[in-house]
Amino acid sequence: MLNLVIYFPLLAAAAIWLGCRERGTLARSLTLAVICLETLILFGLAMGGNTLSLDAEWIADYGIHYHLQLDGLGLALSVLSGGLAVVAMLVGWERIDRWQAFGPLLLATLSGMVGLFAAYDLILFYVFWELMLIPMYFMLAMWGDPDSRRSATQFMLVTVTASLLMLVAIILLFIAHGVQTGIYTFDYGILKQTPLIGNTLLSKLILAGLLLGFGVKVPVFPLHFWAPLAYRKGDPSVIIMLSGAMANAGVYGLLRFTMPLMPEVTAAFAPWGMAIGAIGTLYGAAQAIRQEDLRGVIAWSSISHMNIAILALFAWQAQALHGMALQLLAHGLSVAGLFAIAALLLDRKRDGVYANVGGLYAQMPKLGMCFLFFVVATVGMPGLANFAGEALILAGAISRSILWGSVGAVTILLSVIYGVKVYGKVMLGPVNPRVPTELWDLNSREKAALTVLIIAILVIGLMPQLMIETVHLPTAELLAVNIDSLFGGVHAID
Amino acid sequence: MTDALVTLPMMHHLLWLIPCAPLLGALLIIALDGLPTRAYGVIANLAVLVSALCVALLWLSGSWDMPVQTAYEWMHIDNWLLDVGFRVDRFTLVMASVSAWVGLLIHLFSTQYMRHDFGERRYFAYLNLFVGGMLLFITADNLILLYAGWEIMGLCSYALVSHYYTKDENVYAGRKAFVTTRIGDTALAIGIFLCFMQFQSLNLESIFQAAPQAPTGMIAAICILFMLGAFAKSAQFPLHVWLPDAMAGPSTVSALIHAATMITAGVYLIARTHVLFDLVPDVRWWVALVGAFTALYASVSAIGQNDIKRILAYSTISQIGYMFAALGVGGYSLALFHLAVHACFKALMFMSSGVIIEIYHHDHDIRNMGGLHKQQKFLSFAYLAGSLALAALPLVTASFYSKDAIIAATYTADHGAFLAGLGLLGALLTGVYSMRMYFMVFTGKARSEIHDYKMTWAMKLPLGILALGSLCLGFIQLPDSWSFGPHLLLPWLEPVLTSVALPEGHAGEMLELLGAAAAVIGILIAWPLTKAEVRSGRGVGNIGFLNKALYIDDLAKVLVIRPFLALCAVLGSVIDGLLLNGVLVAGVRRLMLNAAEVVSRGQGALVSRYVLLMVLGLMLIIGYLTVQL
Amino acid sequence: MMLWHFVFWLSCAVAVVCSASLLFVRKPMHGAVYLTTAMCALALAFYLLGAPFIAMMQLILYVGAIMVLFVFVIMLSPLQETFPLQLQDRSLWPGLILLILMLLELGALLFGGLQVDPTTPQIIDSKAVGELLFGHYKLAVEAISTLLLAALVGVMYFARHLQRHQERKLPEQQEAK
Amino acid sequence: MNLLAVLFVSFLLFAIGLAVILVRRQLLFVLMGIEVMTNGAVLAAVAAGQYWHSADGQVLSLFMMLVAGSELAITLLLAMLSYRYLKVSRIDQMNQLQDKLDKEGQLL
Repeated sequence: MLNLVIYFPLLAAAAIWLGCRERGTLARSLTLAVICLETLILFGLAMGGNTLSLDAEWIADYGIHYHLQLDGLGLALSVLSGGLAVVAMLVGWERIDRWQAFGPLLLATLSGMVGLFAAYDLILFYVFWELMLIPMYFMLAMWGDPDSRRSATQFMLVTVTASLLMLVAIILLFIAHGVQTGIYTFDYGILKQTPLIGNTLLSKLILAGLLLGFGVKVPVFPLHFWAPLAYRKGDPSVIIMLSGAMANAGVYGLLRFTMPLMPEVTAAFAPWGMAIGAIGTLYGAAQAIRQEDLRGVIAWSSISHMNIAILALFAWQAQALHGMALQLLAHGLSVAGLFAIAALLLDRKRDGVYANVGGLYAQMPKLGMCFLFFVVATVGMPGLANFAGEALILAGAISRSILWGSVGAVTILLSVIYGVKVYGKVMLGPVNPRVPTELWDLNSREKAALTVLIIAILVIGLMPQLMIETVHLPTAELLAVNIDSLFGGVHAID
Repeated sequence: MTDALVTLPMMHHLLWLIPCAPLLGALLIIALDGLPTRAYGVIANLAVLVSALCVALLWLSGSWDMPVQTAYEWMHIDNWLLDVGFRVDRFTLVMASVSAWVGLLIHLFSTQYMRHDFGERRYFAYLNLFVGGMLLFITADNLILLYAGWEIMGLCSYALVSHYYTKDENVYAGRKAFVTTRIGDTALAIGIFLCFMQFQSLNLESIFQAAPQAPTGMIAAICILFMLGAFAKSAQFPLHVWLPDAMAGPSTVSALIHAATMITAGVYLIARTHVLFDLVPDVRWWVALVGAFTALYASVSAIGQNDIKRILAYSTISQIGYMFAALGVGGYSLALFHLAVHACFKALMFMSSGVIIEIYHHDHDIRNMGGLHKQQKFLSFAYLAGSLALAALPLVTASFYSKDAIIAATYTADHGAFLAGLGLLGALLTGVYSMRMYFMVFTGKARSEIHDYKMTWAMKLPLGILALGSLCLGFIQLPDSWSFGPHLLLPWLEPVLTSVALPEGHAGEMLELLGAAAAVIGILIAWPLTKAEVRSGRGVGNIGFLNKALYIDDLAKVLVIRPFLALCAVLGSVIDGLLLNGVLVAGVRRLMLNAAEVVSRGQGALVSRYVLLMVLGLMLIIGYLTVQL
Repeated sequence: MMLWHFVFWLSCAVAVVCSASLLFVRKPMHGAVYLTTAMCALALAFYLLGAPFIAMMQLILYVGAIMVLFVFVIMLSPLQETFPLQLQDRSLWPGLILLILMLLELGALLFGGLQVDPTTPQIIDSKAVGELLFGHYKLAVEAISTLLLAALVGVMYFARHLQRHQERKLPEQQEAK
Repeated sequence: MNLLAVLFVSFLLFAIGLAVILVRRQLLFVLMGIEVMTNGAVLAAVAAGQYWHSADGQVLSLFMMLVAGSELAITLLLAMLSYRYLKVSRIDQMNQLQDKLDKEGQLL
């Protein structure tokens, strides 16, 4: 079953690529069918609530296992990825050309993501990580604004560099663990049993490598420089996947591979990590306020929200970690909603630059309401998904460090500034004379895409307990790494 | 008191309907597409009616001692035990009644007032959501749910203030309202998280029980944060700047914001968490100071306004200031009393002002009005009732009983004379501006064309009820020092909200007299003032200092907003522009290019050079072998 | 034995001298002739070393196939220019100097410290070679044969290119006329 | 037989071939130089094989010849094509694949 959910999209991608050379519409329908099926299967598994696992020797000489384990957290994130892929397809239905190429790439990325969330071996994780990234480059470069090539190349260079650093860190970890215990293995299950002891230079290097490798993807505050450009220039459908689903992989990696594998050094870093998360959150929000176009605002808001997750991660505390899981889902949904709005505006030949929009609500009230809904979700309105995540994160973070938790909480204020500003500039105000008068409101396909997101956001927001229970087991397992004893340093810097 | 007129044990299970009926109403209005426009108004009215009836049932059944209902578990992680739960006590019940019933009247009024207006469906959805948010806020039994209601109100204020969204300034006003109150929300949120950190619980009851054992510093921090939250929501100095601008929305929205919901939420918040505030009287004193100062400041500003709605806005700020003054000296029930009274006359005045503005063809300037009394008798009397209540005319209006008690109560606090002085001065000015407004609008000759406006029963009924309330609500609680008359409210609230000791004997009588005198003098000043203004065409409204409300708003723009935006810009250009993209990205790029150039020149596609290098390599290898062997 | 030494070293000398003359000849055709001579001389040397099979192969493959190819190409190539040696080209010197240095090192390496017993050459006939070839090295033989096949395909591909080029050229020339 | 002397001859051949490549930069001469080098290597292989009384040397040299043959078949044809298409006969003129960067770092 596990192999099926991982490789089904990949095989389908190959089949579609080979089978639909010239038939774009067929490829589009098939891709949608495959993604829907995959998402439904994943959703069914998630509802089942069991942890799937599979363990086999792979490359015995180096202790590399073919070890897969998909638990509640991984399943939730996988379902999110699948759902976002559906939304990305629906909002790009007419705009994206050459589906015979786009569909397989999307499927391959999806396959990589599901595999990554399931991988229980570091090398396997790395393989899926790359499988996820490389199709993304092509999607970024070949679709999107005319000048998206450059940003895509930058994305590729940065992420590849980062993932190489990550690979080096993984190998160093392998060696360090081997030296410490005598067991040379990449298997996460085994590594987890005997975490790396001590705050040595080597473990610091490993942590740095992992932080850089995963942090770029998140993107963590000073490593975010590639993101605004890529988010702004790429096709919104692609960006839905990139920002909504793929960014989660970075946080997921940090969650899995830092604290549990080397608690001491990570705990020593944790105050700094919280500081980075809090400052990054504010910085992202402050930059979002400055932007002059819709996609720029969304990009920065996404950066801001992902940094809250980093704040939670390094707080390493029950509420914060559960909140982080919720936040990943909520951020994925809400940012996907915003980018979907951007995509729909792009379908109507509006690029979202403030000078070219304004007063669109008069023509498109339904789109406006959906837009407002996503903005409101993004700013953390109680009852919607993001609030559940943010409240838990901030409560947890404040319990751990009053200073950084409070600094992070200022995002409550800043997010609303950019949120209502962008909504007002795009949708409200006097009708911009440059806006053509024959814009159509949502059609049924667009409604379907947005409704999926809205319902998901509402359900998670009103009944977060469902999600909390789904992710509770893995989170509790992670929290078994008790760092309270290691956490002396945090209060010291308050 | 506990004898129930109607026994309804089911009431405990219907608590959820109080906030949820309007919320569901809003949802229905959004979800149901294609109904005739009137139907949305009906749905909205019915939804609020349901919760108003629920509140009434609570009264009738006499179940005001802590019915608690837990709907479902919202989030539960370790000790973060968060239910969607509702709780009602005596104090909550009063507040919920005000919100629900005044809200209902405003809804009823809106069905006529907003007829053929623009975006009716949207308007009613938000209106319902607004009332729902407020009731959620009131009935919540834990801090997060309370915060949820609080935030929903913020959103609705944004949406409703910028209801006429085609004008940039309206959109800006909505944004300003949302953002400014959000400053307070942030403080409140941090306060809530601190509460959680300290008490490991979010439930109000358990927090109140554990509070006395908590360290004072922490309680003080939490109280300060809550206080900031309340100040922003209730538009207290200096976070009041959003309220005058928020007049951009329809008048009924202003009525709702000022009377029944959002503005009063701050007062309710502090009263609700009074257990914490009682522990730190020093912090609480600051509440009183800010309240009293705001009361005076806003009255001064109100005098200088010409826009009828802005006058009302400043009057609200001022009246809420009195409530905060009461809260700050521990007179929670007094604040609640004044809140209820204020809700009546303020809703009345705002709704009437909406009609007035329609009549004068959307001109807000009172200098262009006048002479309306002859055309609209009913409106004139209703408005007069409201104005007199605002001015607190002794004996006959309700706010005489509520406001003067507050002024008297402030006298007992530290530096009480100063606080009471601020309050008395404010009361004097209140009389001036409130009656100036009435005289300018209704008396004299018409200074511009008066349109016909026919008020139907759906408009007259709410106005009538509210006018009656403005005049008579005070009779349920005559001053303590009076041996006769009913004393219903404060003793009844005593179990929940401790009342404050009023000054005894001489000082008390003095204050009472002074308060009454201030109101009367204010009203008396207003008449000649208005006469002079009408005659000369120039009056207090032309004093720029007053008209701009002491330039606080512009000051905020210069001191806060611009520096903040500049900071954002500087941070962005330094960190992203210079460091990351300038140094890092461009630097790496430069490095790579240079390296590529060097390497590229090195290879140059010259076969002979490759051979040369090969020979060199061979030579080195052989040389190595030679040395080794 | 004396005769063996004489003939062997003579053939070696011929090979070296003929190869060295490649450095100086002007016409490619002359170079090809010198190279053929050198290869024949080497074939003789192989024979004398006791490897008759390789000696024959040297004749068949090198002289019979490769050199014929060379000659074909020289004859087919359109430009019949001569290429004099240009020693005055400065860029040649570093290479030559390095080469001489390398030779010196080689000399030092070979005659410096190595002690190798002289042996008399024994004949290892084609049978032994064949057994080894199709026994131990059979995989390598397969690889080589694949390589040859690839070369064959490659050559055919390029040759078609050549043909098409000529065909394209012909009409142009006719038009020019 | 003195192995070292034979090896020296083979090295000499190799060096001469290298010298030809270095000095004569015409394609045909370069190819001839390569052949000389290969021959030197073949000689070394045969001599070493004979010294150890093993047929491996001969097998190796046979392989070398075959490889040299196939290599030459292709390169000669390429040489001919380069005469025809590029009109060059000197290897240092054959630098069409050289990297040329403009100021912005893009390949021209």
